[in-house]
Amino acid sequence: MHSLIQLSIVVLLLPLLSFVILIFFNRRLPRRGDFVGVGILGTAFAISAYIFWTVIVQTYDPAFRVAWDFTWIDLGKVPGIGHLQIKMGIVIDNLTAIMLAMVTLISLLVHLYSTGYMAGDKNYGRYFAFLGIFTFSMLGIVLSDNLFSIYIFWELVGLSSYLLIGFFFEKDSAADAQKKAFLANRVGDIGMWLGILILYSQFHTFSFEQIYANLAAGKFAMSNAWLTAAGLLLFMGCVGKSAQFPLHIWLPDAMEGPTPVSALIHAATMVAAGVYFVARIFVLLTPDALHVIAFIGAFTAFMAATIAITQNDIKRVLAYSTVSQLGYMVLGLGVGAYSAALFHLVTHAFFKACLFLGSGAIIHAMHHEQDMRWMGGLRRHMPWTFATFTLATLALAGLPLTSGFMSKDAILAGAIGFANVEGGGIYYLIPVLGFFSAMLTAFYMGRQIWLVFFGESRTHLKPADNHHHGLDAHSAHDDHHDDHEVHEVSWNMRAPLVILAVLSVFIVYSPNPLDGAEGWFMKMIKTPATVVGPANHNCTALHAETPSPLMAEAFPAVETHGATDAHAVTGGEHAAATGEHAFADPRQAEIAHAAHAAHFPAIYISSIMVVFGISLAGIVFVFRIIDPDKTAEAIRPLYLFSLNKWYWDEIYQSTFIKGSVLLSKILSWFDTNVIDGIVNGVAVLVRNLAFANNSFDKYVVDGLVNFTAFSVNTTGAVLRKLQTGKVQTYVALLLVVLFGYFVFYFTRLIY
Amino acid sequence: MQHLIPIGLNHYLTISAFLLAFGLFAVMTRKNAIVVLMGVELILNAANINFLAFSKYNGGIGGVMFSLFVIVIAAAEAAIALAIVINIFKIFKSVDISSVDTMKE
Amino acid sequence: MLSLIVFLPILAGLVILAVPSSQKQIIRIVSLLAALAQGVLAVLIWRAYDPSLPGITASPGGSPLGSFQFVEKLPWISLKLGGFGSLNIEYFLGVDGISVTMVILTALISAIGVLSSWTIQKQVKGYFILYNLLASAMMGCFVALDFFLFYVFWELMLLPMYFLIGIWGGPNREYAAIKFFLYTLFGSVFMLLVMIGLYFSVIDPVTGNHTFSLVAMANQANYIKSAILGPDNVMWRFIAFAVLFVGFAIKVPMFPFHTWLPDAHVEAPTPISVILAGVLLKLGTYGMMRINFPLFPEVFHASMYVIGIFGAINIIYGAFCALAQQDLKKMVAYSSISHMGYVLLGLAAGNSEGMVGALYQMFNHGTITAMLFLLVGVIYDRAHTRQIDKFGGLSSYMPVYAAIVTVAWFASLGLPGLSGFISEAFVFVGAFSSVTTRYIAMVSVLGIVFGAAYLLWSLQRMFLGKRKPDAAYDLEVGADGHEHIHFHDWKGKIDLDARELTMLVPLVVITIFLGIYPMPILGMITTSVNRLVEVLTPLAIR
Amino acid sequence: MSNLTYTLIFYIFAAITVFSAAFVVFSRNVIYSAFALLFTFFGVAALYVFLSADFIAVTQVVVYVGGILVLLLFGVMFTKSIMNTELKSDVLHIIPGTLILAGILSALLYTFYTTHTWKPSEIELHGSIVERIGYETMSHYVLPFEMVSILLLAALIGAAFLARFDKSDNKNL
Repeated sequence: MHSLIQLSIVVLLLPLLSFVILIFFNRRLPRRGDFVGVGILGTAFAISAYIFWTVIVQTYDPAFRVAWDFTWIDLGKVPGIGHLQIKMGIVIDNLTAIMLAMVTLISLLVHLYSTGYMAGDKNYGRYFAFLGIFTFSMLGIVLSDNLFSIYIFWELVGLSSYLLIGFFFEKDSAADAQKKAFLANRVGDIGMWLGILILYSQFHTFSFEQIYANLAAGKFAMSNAWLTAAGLLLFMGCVGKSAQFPLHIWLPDAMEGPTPVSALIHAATMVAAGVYFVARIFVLLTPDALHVIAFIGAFTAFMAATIAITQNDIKRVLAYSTVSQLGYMVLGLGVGAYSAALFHLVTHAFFKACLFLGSGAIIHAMHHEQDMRWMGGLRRHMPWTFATFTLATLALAGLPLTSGFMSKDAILAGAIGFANVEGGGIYYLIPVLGFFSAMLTAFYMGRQIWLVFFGESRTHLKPADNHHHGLDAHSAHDDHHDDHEVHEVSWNMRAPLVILAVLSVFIVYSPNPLDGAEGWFMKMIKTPATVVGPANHNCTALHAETPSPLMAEAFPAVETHGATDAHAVTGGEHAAATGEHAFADPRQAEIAHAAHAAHFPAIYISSIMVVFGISLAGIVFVFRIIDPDKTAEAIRPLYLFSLNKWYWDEIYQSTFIKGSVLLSKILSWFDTNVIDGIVNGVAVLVRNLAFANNSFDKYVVDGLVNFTAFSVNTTGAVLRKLQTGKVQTYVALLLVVLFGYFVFYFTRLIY
Repeated sequence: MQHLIPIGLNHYLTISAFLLAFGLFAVMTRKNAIVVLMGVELILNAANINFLAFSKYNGGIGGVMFSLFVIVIAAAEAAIALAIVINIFKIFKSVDISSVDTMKE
Repeated sequence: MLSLIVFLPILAGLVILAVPSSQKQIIRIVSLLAALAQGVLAVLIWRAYDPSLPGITASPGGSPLGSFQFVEKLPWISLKLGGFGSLNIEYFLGVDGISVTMVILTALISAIGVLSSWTIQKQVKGYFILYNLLASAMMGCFVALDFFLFYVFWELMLLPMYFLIGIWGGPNREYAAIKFFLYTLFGSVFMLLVMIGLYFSVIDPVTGNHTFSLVAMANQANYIKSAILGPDNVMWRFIAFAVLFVGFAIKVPMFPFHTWLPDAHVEAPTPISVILAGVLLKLGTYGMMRINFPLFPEVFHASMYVIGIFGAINIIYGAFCALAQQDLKKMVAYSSISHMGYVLLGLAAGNSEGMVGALYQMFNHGTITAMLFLLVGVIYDRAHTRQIDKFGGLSSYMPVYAAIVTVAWFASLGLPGLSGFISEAFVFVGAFSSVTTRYIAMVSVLGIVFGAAYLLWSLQRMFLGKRKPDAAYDLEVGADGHEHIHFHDWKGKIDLDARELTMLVPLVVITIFLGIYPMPILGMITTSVNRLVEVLTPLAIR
Repeated sequence: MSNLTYTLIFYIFAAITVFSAAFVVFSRNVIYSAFALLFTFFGVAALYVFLSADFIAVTQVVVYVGGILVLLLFGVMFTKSIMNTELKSDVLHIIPGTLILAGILSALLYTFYTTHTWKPSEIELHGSIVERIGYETMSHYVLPFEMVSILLLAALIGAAFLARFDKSDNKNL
């Protein structure tokens, strides 16, 4: 076993250990055991950092990959298949190493932050336990080398999300939100599960490596539509977990959880798992599937951004912004900007975590006030928070010199390239929606900054009846609640903000603030060669309509590669290690070229859009040149449409949820009345038959019986005389019979 | 007369038939329970004679053994029967079994 | 060994017979000891079981007993029936991978059932005698390899169950008991007919006589070609399969023969519900795997699609019905129906993955549903109601109970890391891999969502939020300033007491352990299931 | 012993047996019946000797004469006072009884004398068989033997129990 594997197993199991210790012993430990959680995560992060250092910094090889597996379930010699084993395993490549470090770092920071934010909660210890199981599951997703274990950890992540969203379970809204989140995720999961089943039914393995090897070798026996379906169904898992349209509805509601949880789970890691998963299965996505993915991503990005501009709850704005940014990543993957999407995943994780933790600090300082309309002027009271929040906001909006700029720009460039390659038309909708969303992002983030930190405090404007206090920690504080006592938060909440803000600066990722491709990240994460499409001769038909001169060159080379070498997947990466892009799939190569060409246009357009967005927000909300309320009134239908989140919740409520409940009632009625009715009806029928039978019995059969009884009675009256009760009479009778027998016997003997 | 001279199986059987018939008659007709018991003993003796006779003329020992057991069981039967008779006497103040007819109704 | 494990409870029942009925504690302890001894024997069997032997039927050229283990075979009844020839019934016990898991499950659930019966106060002696009789009969069913013997045990099970529901049940117990009785009797009458038909169609290769041995019956070479259920008689074989299937399906219970189950569960006392859901339902699917399918493989192969559809209906229909229930126990009962649908679906797949999943699901459903019913019993003991609406916010007041409920509920909805997931996953893997049931599997997957829906909804209504105004309990502020819960006329501990924990914790541990590392059970069953799949696959395809 | 003497002695004993048995049955006096029974038993015992079953004969004398008869006499004396004139035993069904007696006797005798299919074996029992009885009892017949002994024991205890002289009964007397 490679030493990195050993280390990664330790990293994986450490949070589980934290969970086990805290769930059972938190009440017996001092400080309810929060130091256990923080300490264990610190250790895990240290080890992850070492892994990161070894893999990324020391090895610096895009094709780096170590793997290890063990037999988990042995099904023996299965008829028709042969020896069937289900293996679990760990794979470490560059992406894993980066994700590992990112997840443990954010988790560590959130643990640390929570020691301040959650202090005094009655279930304080359990909170850290839940964070532990979440981190464990998330690391499991990151490290898995097969679909089955990813699915397992996927659901476990859903569970921990369920537990953490409903952490304040006494609030009905929290209980509703946790259920909604779990169910929405489940809907996504069944799609993912079906996708897994399609692949398994063909290859009888769950392992990525073997599935890809088999696909590359053209062993997929079903039609290509099934392969596209498999890709899309697997993508459904991502739709659920990464809150893509149409399953995005759970994420904003999930803000009912404690704010650090929102930072960890619903901004940085869990929702990114969907994107991570799509990246893992990227190579088996057919072009058709990728198109669908790209459109869903673009639509999600746009829709969420439009909703975010009208929300008043500070966390909800961030939640919709998360949905929107996740849409970007999915869009990126869909258009083939693989490394850009993952780059955005990482950068977004840091600055969005920073934003959420910052908003947590604000909420904490404002005594659980979440409505931005009643905030304002906080920059003077909370300078650290203000600084870090602003930096992260700029990164999210995508201003140059930030990490977000580089990653978003790379995605948009990819989108333009993609549209160019696909031949325009409707495909230009994708980059257009992307740029428009970028502008909206800048606008609503600008609005948030202006509303929260600038101007004067508007606490007093809040209508008295609108007071709503969460069941968050410190409800005792509300008694001596003073509006002017807004303080900067303590060090253990401030430190994470600073660290995350620093990680939002361009220099961490790339020396060139305008081009992420020059940084270590983009160099280490290369688009893997697809195993479907032209590389797979079964699938050539798919690409008959998009012939390319490059295809002819690439095709034979890869075919031999794929057929003989199980590592066909990494074939392209080996080539890439030499310094040049060498895409196995010509289409990918084309898009990469086009994206490269579109790099500078993208920069210009997006910068303009962002600056325009932020300025517009300033014009509207600070200088009030345009009155926001009047504008809203002027476009009221649109405003309401956005404020009510495009009415998705209502639509789902009235169709799926009401429909299900109604159907359940109908079926239950059917069960008790029809099916049981039939059963009881049969019983009644049988009973009536029995009654009919009974009357027959009474008059016909009973008549006979009575007659018999009568004759027996008469005979009995005669015979009764013989019943003297004297033994000897009986003996005499017995002997008479014996004698009779003798006589009978002898007469027979004689004649 | 040639029937009578060499003593054969039939002689014994005849005797046993007489004993059986007398025994049955006693059982059937006598009112005194003790005499009824005597009749039973006669029947048992008749059976024993048959056992031994067949045993002798068949060369087997089974009949002998069986008669031995019959004697033992007869002894047991006599003891129990007499005990019952004494009980009947206690209850009905009589050993007249024709008065013991509570089974009638 | 097997005789001992089968008849131990009856022995305990005899001992109880001699104990005066006032000595309730002794009666309970005797039962518990018997159950524990049974458990020890089950563990011994588990340890001594050789997982490399397949069982199911005699392999060509192998021992006529097949590779069954712990075999006990004695002539039992041999009747000369004049013109009908002779009736040879054997006392034939043995286990293979399919039954050994069920033996372990039965021993486990029996022991837990005894513990759960501790609260029974009415006619304790009679109760435990019947209970032990039931335990013996269940165990006997799983180890019997002679069809007649199986049938005897099967019928023997019916009677104590009838009385246990009919005497110790809830307000509507007579109706439920009679319904249960008639339904299952209806099934078993047909089984009897088929059994006799099979008897006259099968020849024991060793003795040349007709035989009831399931090992001989599972080998198609032993059939008389022209007999009533011989291979030539296609139509009768089809009818026999269908009739037998209905007989077992009633026990499963399969839609539309399921309506006895909710009634029986709602009326039955907690331990009987546990036994009913934990073991009895498994007998239906066990019977299919042991008798119905291997005896008529070609008919099975032709009807896989239909069985799969019924499985899917069970899954989804059960889930929807569960969603609509107000009575918690009824909801769990319908969830049982839904989960047994997975077993049917897995069996219908007809491949190793599906069958392994089905068998493993049988085991897991046994442990998980037992847990669910125990938990329902816990709250019913305290609050004397099971209406979901009468609770709310229990998490705050009964944290340990809530924690175990959460584990059980999530196990039931198939959360990875808990045993139910692996079996459901395998069922789907198998069903999807089989071309016949592929589309059925795609529809059935919806059951995962609806399963989660009704479980989470009930969890939310009972445990989350705050106390409802019309809840079945009151809140009191205790000496320590915290709010405490108070049930009317409940003197015991509010949260789980030691006895309840003793019942639940082993099940929780088993559920978690088997969810993480399923091989202790799967290792035993795979060889047998692979053999079964071989037997079931028609020669043409094989 | 000559053949004739042998025959004569047999007939004497046969006569004693049959006539005393008849006396047992037909006598009205119970005491007489009892004493006649004594002779019957002796006669039967003698016949046993003729049948080479000397051991059985001795047993017959010991058990019947020494045991059962004494018991019967006890019974007579318990239930009737000796001096009582009611020692006479009444009869019942005398006519059907006589008819049946005659019928059965004639039927049996008819059977014996008309049946020619008796097949006496070549081997007859000769001499003393005490030793064989001993062997057989302890080998072949050990189980019946034991069972009979248990039965006897049980019967004796039972008889003693049944006939015990209760104080309550005493008062009633």
